[in-house]
Amino acid sequence: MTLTPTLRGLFAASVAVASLSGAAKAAQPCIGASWELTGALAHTGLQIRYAVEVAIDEINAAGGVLGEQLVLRAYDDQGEPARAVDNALRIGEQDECVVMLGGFRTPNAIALREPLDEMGLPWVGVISAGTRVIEHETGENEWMFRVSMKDRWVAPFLVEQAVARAPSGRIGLFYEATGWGQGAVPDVVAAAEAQGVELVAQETFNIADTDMTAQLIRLRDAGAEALVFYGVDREADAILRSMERIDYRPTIVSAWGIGGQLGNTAGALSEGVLVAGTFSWWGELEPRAQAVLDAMKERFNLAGPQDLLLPSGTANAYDAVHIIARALEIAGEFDREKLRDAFYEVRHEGIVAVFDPAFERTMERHDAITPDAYRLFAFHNGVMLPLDQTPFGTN
Amino acid sequence: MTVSPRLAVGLTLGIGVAVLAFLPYWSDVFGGRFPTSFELRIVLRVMIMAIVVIGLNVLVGGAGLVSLGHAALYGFGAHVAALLALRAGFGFAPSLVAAVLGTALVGAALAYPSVRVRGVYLAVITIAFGLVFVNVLREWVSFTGGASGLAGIPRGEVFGQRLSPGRRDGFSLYYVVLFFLALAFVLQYTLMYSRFGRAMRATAMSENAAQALGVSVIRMRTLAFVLSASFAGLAGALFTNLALFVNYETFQFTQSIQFLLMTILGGAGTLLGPLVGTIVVFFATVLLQAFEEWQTFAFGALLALVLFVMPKGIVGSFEAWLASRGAKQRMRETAEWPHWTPELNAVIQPLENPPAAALELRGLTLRFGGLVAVNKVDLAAKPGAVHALIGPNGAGKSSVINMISGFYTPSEGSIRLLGQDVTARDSAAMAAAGVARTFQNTELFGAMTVLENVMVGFHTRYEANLIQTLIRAPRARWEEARVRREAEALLDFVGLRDYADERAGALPFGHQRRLEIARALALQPRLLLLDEPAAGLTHGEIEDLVRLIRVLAEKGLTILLVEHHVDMIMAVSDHVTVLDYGVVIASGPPSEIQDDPRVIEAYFGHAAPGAAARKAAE
Amino acid sequence: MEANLQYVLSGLSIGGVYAMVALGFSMMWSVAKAANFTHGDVFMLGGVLTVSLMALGLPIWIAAILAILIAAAAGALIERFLVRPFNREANAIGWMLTTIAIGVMMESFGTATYGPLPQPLPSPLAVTPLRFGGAGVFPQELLLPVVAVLAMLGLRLFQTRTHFGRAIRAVAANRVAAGLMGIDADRVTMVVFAAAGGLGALAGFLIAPVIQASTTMGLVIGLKAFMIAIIAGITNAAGVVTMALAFGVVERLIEGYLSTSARDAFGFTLMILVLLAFPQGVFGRKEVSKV
Amino acid sequence: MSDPILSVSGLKVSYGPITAVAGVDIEVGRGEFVGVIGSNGAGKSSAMRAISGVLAPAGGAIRFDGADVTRRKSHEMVALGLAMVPEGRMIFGDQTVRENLLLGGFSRVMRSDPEVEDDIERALELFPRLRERLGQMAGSLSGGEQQMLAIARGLISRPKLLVVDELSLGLAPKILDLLFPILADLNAKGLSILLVEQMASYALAVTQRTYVMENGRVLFSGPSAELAEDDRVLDAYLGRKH
Repeated sequence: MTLTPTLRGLFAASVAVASLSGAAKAAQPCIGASWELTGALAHTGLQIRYAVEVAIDEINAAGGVLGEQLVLRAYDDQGEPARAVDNALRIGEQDECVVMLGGFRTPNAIALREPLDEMGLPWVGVISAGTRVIEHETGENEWMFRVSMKDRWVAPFLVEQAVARAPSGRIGLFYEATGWGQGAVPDVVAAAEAQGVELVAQETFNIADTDMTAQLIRLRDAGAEALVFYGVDREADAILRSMERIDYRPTIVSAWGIGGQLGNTAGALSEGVLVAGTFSWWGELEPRAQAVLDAMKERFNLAGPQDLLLPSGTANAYDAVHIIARALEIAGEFDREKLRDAFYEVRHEGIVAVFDPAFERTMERHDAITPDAYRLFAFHNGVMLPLDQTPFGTN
Repeated sequence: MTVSPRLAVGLTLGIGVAVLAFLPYWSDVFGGRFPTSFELRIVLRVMIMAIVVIGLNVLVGGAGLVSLGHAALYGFGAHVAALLALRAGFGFAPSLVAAVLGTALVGAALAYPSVRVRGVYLAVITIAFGLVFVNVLREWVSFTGGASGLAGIPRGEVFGQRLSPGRRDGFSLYYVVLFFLALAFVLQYTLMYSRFGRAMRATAMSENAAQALGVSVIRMRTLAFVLSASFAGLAGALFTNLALFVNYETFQFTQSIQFLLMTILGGAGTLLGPLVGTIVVFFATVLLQAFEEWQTFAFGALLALVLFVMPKGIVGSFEAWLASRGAKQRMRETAEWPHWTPELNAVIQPLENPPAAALELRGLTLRFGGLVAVNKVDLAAKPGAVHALIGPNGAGKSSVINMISGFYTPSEGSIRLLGQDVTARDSAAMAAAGVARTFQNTELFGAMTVLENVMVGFHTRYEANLIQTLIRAPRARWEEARVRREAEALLDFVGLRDYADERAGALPFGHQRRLEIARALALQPRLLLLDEPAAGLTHGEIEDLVRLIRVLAEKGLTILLVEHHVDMIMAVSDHVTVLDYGVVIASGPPSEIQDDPRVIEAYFGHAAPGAAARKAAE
Repeated sequence: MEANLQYVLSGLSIGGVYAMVALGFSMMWSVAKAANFTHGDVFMLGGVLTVSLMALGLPIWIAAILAILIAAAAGALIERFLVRPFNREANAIGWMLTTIAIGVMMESFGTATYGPLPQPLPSPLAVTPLRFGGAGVFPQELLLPVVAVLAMLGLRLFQTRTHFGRAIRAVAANRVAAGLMGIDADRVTMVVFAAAGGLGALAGFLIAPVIQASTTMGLVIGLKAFMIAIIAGITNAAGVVTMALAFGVVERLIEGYLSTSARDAFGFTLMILVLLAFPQGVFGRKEVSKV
Repeated sequence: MSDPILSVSGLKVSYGPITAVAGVDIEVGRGEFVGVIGSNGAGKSSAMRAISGVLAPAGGAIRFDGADVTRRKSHEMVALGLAMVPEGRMIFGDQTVRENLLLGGFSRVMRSDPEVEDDIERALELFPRLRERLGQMAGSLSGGEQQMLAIARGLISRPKLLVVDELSLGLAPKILDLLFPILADLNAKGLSILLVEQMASYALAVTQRTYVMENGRVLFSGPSAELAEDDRVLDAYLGRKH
């Protein structure tokens, strides 16, 4: 074929030119973000932004980082991985931000692996808890960090808490059919096995389903007394109503997907639902956290904790921005590679946990929050409180 | 003025490929940072989507079928490529080919429903298909990774180069995608402006007329679905190589809507529409990010606005505007007709050994439920004769024509054509056997040109296959040129040569009738059925029509004529059969029929007025 | 046994929602031969507007009635400005996309103002469930299939017993002939769209206490209801309601015996197969093609 | 005619590029019975559809009962007093005979006009066969009965002018012998009628004046009695040169 040499030449040329223009440039003092601002999960992006902006305001008010004011460049990915990648490139190549924050969905984070590697752009997740976001099958993760929970660590925690509340020790798994829910299954199964616990049934539900009675009947018939739950407020509400229909009341021990909205919609039915997380804005707060809450209320016209539907996510995001700022100071310039290396040096006392250091060089410890900072929260009188402020036990 | 499609495609291709090929090197020439990997990725994404939309345009704009599940076909290709690369270690080229072929097969399966249902029913089936596909992807975790998707897909290689999308490692993927986009664009042109594309568009505009010209509607729909799916599969495989991660979320219902929107917004059925539509819609979604939580609203508003203002799409409206200007600029000349030219000897050839009867009906009967529309009709038409079939409204004339042309299946009786039994064949088979027809309410392919209309009539006489046609092999070119010559000769014959590139739907009515006859003649028929050809014509036009029919009969063509204009029947026919209430009430030469009291009664009512009664008595 | 009873109860409940929305599609299709894809969003208005109006301090009944009236007005406006101008043309894709576009606008307007999260709509009938052995259902849920069947019967009575109802049937059968009777077919069509909108909003209002009122609640239900109407034979109201209730139960049975998460895959495949077996819908009448 | 009930001048009707009616003048006097005859495709029905508001004319003017009604819709024309018995009858097959009759007086019934029942009674007297079928679905009627119903239905709106389009379509002569005299009778009682008919002999026998149409134009017109003796009519039908 006569075309072949021509194409070969063209390719070779393109590679040559590309390597010429590949020289590193200083990044801008901006924090990029790709999360959902429209659609059914729009509140996830919008609410995390509250915490991020408040943190950035604090830092800028104190003189910024390395004498520069930080700016936020947030884009909507509509929950679609390909758009998240579009946004990452926009942040990395057009805006030339020094770092990027992640959003709600695990698949969107997984889709970013390659592009982040190619751009050499540090990424910090603040919600999506999928294990594979940080622990890549390749065994290598240079650029992705997280200040949130990790499903592989959450699972043993949830199983342990559920078993403690099931007199017979028989527990069930009930999860949403999404990347997050499905991704958690192996972790939960492994955790149950490790703890010698019988997982009597596994059931799934679809996003936006409104009637889970059939699954609950099967869980009941299997004898599950406590349920490890992966899902979010809307479906949890449907499940509580379905439980009410058939008068079946196992204890629900949920991963962090449930936020404050459940108390609003399910009312009394939410009483006693347990949720794992890193933080709650309800109840008595330490002074620094109270100040953050006040700042968010002030700036975004919030009524109070009831408007913060992702309590852990917002708190994580707040800490993440501060960790980034510290790391930049350590790096000494707006350089992505130096920022990444500085992440391993950062020590910071956040509102969620004490990060000492924030990250370590093992892939496993690209997660800043370790299981000892995981907490259980419980719904009581329609609000989600730290467990020890409720009648449902202590952490 | 009108731009020829060939020129438009050539220009777009030349300029487009040059600009896009140069784009990555923009900053090397002009300095600055443009384009960053972000901008290049956006261009890549637009190019990939444009390939899907070109495919969808073949389906929607070509075959007139709506698919609201195209994202699933795109996703199918993406997943085939991803799974083969990830699990079977396939390289770029083999996984791409497998994705195209696999998706084409799915397309063939999807075509099946279109045979039975269409319109909104077909749309529902394609919606359901898309939803099932997404559901399966999400739930078959062990195979597709579920919502976590397939990650870590290895980069493919072409000519030993890793396919890279951006600055860091070169632009090889960019050029590969550009190549395939250009290919898809060219194939769209060679398809749409080939006999297959014409036949496809013909089935969309009038199933009946297409069938009557021997074009199998089922085959054309299947072809359209298969090709459309192939494009989607190709784009899917390219997307996989760009994203290196696939999960179902990219291929959901909203994406199908967006593809359809791109198609309609650009202008369904136009060559440039898919490109324009994809660019506009995609950039709109990027630019509308400025509206933050209002962006979806802004998108909907933009969409509604464009659909209101430009229902034909951007390119379609522009073309219509160009055409409207063109119409004012040039007056076309209607030539005298019929105009016999020597070229026509190749098209209309006399029979060598004509049998005694060209058409023979025996006891032909048609029942609809309890109603007998045609009752034991016998009729024999001699070769080269003009045989008229007349009768009052509702007498069953059209039913007879519809049975002979295969649109209705006779309840009883037989139809013999040139001595061969052809009873109960379908319309395309009747066309193949040599029966051509026109329709009472002219069924032209309105959005096609006059010349294209006639060329559809030649569909069954081509020999070049699909591949030869798409790559414009010499044989296909030669054949196309021959058909064009013969079609032009036919237009000459009916005096419409000067209108060849005019839209058929824009012709004055009389010209539409002539065109329909020319198109029917393109089949090289042995029997021509004319269903009320004079309805709506002026006196002068009817006289011309009479001459045309006589010329055709002299050339040995048998003609069965259904007509109300009795003066015309008397002038043109050799034999007249009169139907009333589905029964033959008289049959004979026109002069006899004219004074037959039964005929007068059938037309006038039994209380014949004085004049008629007197005539009858004479 | 308990589980089977539960499947039927739950199925009838969701089937009732499908039925009311599908009935609206059927009504609109009958008079205008048009599929109005904003209908799912009009359904959403019933729930979301009631909650919003209650937040302004209106009592629930006033809020619900206002929401239904607003939805009816929306239905009428959609007919006047989206369906009527496009219906004159053969280009069916155009208005299909236009109604989809307006649907997108309605939903995103709601999401931007009302918020993306579901809000509760309290109802005394959604507090204490009725229990049948181990199965159970809220009275509110049983209301849905009952109202759907009543709506269908009411519609039939209205169409056979009242003069205006007969005019609706006349318009559905033959617009030209209806015009020659002195019936303003456009106005009748508009009234039917308004009624369908009101009915959809009523369904949204009735189901909201069970599923919470959210701006995204209309998308899937609207799409499914439309598909159900099509496979039932969209002009046959009784057939549409029957199919909707049956489909609701079938969905639950699929969840019970085959797979919860692959419910839609099975359900939609079933729809495709049914439509292939009955191209005009199960209860639909065959249209005779003309040459 | 000093004050015609209907006066059509220069009427044009086209379907896209196809011209069906190319400039037609027709007049119907008050109380007059006028026929329009011509072979199929002559444009008669298209003209009637324009007059009754089913189609918008492409040109020309229509005056009815002293007012310009050129672009009025069909339901407005009914309100003004023009009723049409359409070609092909167009009865509502899935409604009963009685319901069809009520629909004929749609706006009167909506106003609860008490005299509607009387009018229905009168229509049933005119067509006793309909009385026997009153509760039956109209779709189950024979062709002739359907045509009776279509006429009866047209009368319920109390029209000033009744337009009848192709009365004879698909009907046996026996039925026509029954129907035409009824029209004549209605006219005798004062109703203006415009009858479009292919079966010229019937039309010429009952009407007072007739227009002969061909190719979208009026060829000639005159008193029906004269035209009945005029060879040109039959020639126009049978294609004999004159």
